[in-house]
Amino acid sequence: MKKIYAKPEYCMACRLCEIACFVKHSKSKKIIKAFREERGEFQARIIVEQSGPVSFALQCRHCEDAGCIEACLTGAMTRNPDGAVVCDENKCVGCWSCIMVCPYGVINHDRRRKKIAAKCDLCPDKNTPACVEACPNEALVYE
Amino acid sequence: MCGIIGIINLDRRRFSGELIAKGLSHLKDRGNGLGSGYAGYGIYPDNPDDWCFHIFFTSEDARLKTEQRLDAAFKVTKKEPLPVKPMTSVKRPPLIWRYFLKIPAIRPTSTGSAEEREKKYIFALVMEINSSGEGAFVASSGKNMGIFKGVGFPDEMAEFYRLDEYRATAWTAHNRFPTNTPGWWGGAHPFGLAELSLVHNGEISSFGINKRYLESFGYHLALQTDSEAILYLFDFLTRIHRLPLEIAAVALTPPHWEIIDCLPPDEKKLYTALRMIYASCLINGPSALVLGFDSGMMGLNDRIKLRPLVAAESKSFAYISSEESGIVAVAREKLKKIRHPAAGEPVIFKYRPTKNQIKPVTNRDGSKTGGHQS
Amino acid sequence: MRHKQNLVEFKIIRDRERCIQCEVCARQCAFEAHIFDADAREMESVDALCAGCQRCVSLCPTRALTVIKNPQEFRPDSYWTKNVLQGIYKQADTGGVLLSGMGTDKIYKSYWDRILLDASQVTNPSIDPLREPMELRTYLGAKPEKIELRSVGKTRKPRLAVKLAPQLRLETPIMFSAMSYGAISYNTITALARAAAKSGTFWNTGEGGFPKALYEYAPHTIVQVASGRFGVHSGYLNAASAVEIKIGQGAKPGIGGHLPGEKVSRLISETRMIPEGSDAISPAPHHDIYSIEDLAQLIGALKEATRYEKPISVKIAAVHNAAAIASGIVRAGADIVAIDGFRGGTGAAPTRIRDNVGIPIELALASVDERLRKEGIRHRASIVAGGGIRNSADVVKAIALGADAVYIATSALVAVGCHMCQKCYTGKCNWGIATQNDYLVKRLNPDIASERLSNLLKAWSREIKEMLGGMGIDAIESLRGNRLRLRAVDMTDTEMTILGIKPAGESL
Amino acid sequence: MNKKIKNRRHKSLKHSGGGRIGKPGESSVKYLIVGAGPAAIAAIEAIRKRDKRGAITIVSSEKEVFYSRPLISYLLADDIGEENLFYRGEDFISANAPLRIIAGAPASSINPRDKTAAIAYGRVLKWEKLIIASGGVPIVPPAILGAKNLRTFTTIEDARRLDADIKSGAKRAVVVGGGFIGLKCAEALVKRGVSVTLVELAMHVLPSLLDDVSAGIFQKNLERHGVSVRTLSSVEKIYDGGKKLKLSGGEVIETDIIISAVGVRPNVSFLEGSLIRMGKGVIVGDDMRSSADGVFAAGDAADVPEFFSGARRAVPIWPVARQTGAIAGENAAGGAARAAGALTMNSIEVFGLAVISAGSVNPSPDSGTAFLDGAAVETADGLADLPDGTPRYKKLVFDGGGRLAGFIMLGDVERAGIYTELIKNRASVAAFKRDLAGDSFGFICVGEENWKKRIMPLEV
Repeated sequence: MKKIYAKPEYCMACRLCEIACFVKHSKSKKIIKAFREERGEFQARIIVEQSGPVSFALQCRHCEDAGCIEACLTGAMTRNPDGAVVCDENKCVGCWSCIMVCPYGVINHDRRRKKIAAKCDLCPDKNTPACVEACPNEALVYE
Repeated sequence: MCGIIGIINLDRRRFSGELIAKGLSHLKDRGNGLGSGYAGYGIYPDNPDDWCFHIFFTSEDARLKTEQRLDAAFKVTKKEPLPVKPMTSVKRPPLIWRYFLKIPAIRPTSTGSAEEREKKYIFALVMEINSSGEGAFVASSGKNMGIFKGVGFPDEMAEFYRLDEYRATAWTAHNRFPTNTPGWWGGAHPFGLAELSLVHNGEISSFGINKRYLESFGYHLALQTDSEAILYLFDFLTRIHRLPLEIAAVALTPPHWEIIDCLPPDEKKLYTALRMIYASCLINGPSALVLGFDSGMMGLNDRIKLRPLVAAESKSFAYISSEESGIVAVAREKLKKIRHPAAGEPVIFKYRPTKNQIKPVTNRDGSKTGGHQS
Repeated sequence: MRHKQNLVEFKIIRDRERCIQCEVCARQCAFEAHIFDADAREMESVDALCAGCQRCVSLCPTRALTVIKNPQEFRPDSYWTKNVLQGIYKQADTGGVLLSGMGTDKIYKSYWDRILLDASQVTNPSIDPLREPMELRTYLGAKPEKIELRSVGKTRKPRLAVKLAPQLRLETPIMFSAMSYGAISYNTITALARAAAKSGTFWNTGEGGFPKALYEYAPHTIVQVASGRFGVHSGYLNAASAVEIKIGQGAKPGIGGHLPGEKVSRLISETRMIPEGSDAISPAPHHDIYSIEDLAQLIGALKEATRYEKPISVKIAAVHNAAAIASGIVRAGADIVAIDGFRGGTGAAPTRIRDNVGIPIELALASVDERLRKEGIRHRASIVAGGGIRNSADVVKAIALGADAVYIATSALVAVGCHMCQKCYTGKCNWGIATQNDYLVKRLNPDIASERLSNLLKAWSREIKEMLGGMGIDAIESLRGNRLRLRAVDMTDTEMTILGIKPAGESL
Repeated sequence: MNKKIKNRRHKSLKHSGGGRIGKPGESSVKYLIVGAGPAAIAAIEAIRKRDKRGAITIVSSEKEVFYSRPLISYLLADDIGEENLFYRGEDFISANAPLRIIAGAPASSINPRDKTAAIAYGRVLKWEKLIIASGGVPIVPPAILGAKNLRTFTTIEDARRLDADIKSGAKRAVVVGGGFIGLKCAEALVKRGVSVTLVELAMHVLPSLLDDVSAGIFQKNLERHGVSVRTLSSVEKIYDGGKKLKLSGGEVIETDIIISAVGVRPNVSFLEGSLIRMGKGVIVGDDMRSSADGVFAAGDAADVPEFFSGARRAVPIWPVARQTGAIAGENAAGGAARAAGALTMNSIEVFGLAVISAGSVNPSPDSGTAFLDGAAVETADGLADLPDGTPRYKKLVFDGGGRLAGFIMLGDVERAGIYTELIKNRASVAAFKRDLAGDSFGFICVGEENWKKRIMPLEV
């Protein structure tokens, strides 16, 4: 299964990946409209971690032993055939048990339509995830 | 595309100029009547040891001035106008004289064998006359050989120079379609310098660097033509750098790196070194030539064979020409091997050692015949 | 605070419609020209701090930014121009020497742009690069004037009798010129090294020493011995493929170099063998070369130190007496003469020197090539021309004028992101090239940069092959020094004579 | 045995058609699992990983199987429909065949020696391996035991009854117990227009999850949404069948329904006399084996080794049910898996205010856990409210050895899982203690040696 990996030695913490992820999961999918209308309504599903010059972008690792799948009360959090851990937004009731156990803290709550757990879905409709595409320095790779 | 043809009698028996004239006229449509010419080896059996200069003069005055120079530099054994047959179709021919010259004892200032010193002397004189701007041009300057050329069709030149009266052991000929330089008697092929004569069909795009390289060694290219440059390159490599003809051919038309890289180590070093050292001798662009010299004749194509060249042999003759038709037209005996040499592959024909000479005879050009070819 | 004169060079224009306050520009600008005002939730910018490096413009996700030369003009004066006045303001402010990076940007005649190439029409056909191999392979080093042969075995096969001097083998006649580790970042030299290796050519360490971790690229590395002797030790000399004595640099002929102490990190101090944090000053002259025979001695010493296995190059700036100097250098035993034209770049040089000292590479190259040929020693050294080579046409013209190969550096930097803001000496290069700042060096990813550099070389090489084919030439040997294939436009007779080329319109 | 009694097909388990419903005379099976909740599901999945063919039978007292009990509050609140409750559906049964479900038939007794199990309607099943995953049953305080309007809130049936009460006009409700179930029930009732009074015995609601400060904020939010909260109080007496009740403080409240939500105890009454070692639930080791051979227990019904002390006690939370169920299943199928200690952790959002807390949040000498001596507590009060005004509170509890032992995050539960992981890994957090309490704690703070290998491409 292809996963997104980060290369801290090239991540310059410009946060363009966060912007791209935000736009990709916005209603309008247009950067200016998304920021103007939906900023603060929800968060990108990727976080740039930074400590001094060291930085990297972090999103769901689609773990083999995914604690979030175990902790999910509704069965919304499952692993699809190609191995990606995805949250079925119809089933999710927003109980945040997944947030309680995710060791990377890469699940956040999206309260726009209804409360759902929002996590990296590897942009299934794109052959390269939006964050990887947006990184100007190839500090994110999808392999 | 010019027509070129060379015929050599492998047994070193002389044959009439008619044969080469017939061959060249067969390639008539390769020229536009602005230049053709012949070079004959062994045509002056009576003066085998004299250097024979054929010189064009634009005026009587130019002749007299040049002759003063010749008298100072040589012992002139004979001087006479070249026998020609005035023709209406041959317009305003220059004054053409020939001189049989002996080189006075030269103080051994420069190194090398006596023969090399003589050639050096001749080289210096030819360069001097050709670059003097006195209106004199040395068409040929070899021993027991001569070049008959000018502005006109092949048959006109043959008739004008009464070629049928000459008999040579080897002839080369060229019918010209001048492109770069204007049609001018001196500009016709063959080009001659001491024993070498060259007929060339092609346009070399590397002329600029070949010229600058030669000039840095004292060559003076009066006519600014590719052929003149190629002739001098051969002279430079074989005479000054004493390289065997096959190596000189590699220097001028080296194989591609992708081929050199696959050669066995020793050969690879050699070819790499040749391309490095003689980079400025590389002739680029379409080219097919026949080089005449005292002991034989060589045909060579450019390094990607952008011009045709054919070689053939029969019992006692060998032929090299830009077209097979020229050879077939003149071949008296059954042609054995007809082949098209590959790009940069020299075809060299040398006189066979004659049967009645037991010990090897040193040819005038220092090479030996009859014995084991060193 | 004392009023600062009109020194605002650039103007930052922000399109409020497009700006989404994402702060990318603020995070990317090392000159801190962009600030986010939290409570007003607005992005603001300070024109005076802007260096015009376009980093924010190119990374802004909504293309909301435009950075232009400050349109606010001075009183129009064709003699006391804006640059002149600003130079005086700055010096009146600081009393210091004006510094700039890159090559001179003043309006001097470019000879490359006035030289035209020949092509085959009818009489001599072009050679089709798609069908015939076009050979750019070049050997840099001393060649004998004559080949020495010996015959071998029964068949008397000819073989090389004498071993040739060491050569550098280039698959394309383009090399990366000297840029030291310290002036530029570790990632940048890694990218240069990788690209050189991938493209079968060479990169030059410059006077910054050769980091051990890059020794794997040694077969494609030329190391420099400059007046500062930074990082020079026997391992350094023997690891590389060639050693280049740096006498001068096109951007600052006659003067030394100065790498400020704060840029000398631990790794740089290790590589240069100087204390960490100390200023790395390379003195103007080599203090052991005060006349030409001292150079001969140094060349000899370097040859001894490398057991005569490496070509020794000598790099000079293109100055008035370049031809005679080059002749001296060749006679001193150099295998390669590198000439750096006055358009050549630098990390830091006094602006006045960068803009007024040195001569164009085209003229220097032509005169050096001609002089060496006249003295019959052209074969004893290869000529490498550098300083302001911008594209493959410049390369072809340089080779036709007589160069064996060219050095490029500014073009290489531009390929990996440089935007010529000329502020390299500040160490705040937002593109991660001319900097040692931990935050900034990451911005140049050697994987991307090396690919971009090898793309550049590949592109230029293909273009050179096209141009050669057009001239009916299929091997670089026939272009080198072939000035007949060049023509001049808009040049004086003297210039054409120096360049050894005819005016356009004149045939053979 | 009475042939006619056939298991009534219950309409609610829309997907229960598959699998053979218990036929009389079927007497022996390889794996018998009592219970159909998360522990049972995890056990089935674990068994099938090792034993594709061994027959499994599920015995469940409830008619609905494989549904998620915590979701009944969302059902009652009309947020979701009944079909959303089902955690596993139709395909789960066929995917794990042979799997037989005997629903609505509570187990009545277990004979570990003969490896038999008696279930309702007198049927007896022989088993090789038995997994007790019967979950928990609600505790009802004696004072309200007799009330006619008494309700509990653990099963789908309970939700349906409350739904019926509301539909038949119930306007007032008293929820006894301020724990997880009580609060979610109260929230659902309020959403349905019922006015609720919450009675909590302890100092504050969610006594084991919150501390006084966070509970204060939490209770203020409850009151703001119309729930009147009575702490340190209990129901003393009920009058006319529960219509009126008197609290310990003397206050008398009229109500339409009383909901007992004071807690849950393991549903293990059917094990009396089985001689299996019991605490509150079936005492098991970290391999989920009970004292009887071949008998395992998991989920709310088991007393499992607790994370900090290793003491056996009930840790009735969903993730523990999944983990212990999986271990029980694996070991029943011949594995030798060992469970990590069960760590108490909860995530609850009531009236828009989210709380996540894990581990030990109220360390006190008498909390009986030796490790806590020298525990340090750090509360990050003064955290700015969230943009939408939600108050924020963060409390961290460190054990004596520089490790994180517990935390409470109220209002902003962002990235709580990193803290949970730190507790689980017993990681030393001394190096980044200050960041932990701060606002921008991130995964990077756990130190390069930890994050590097997780995010970098595999150095091939």
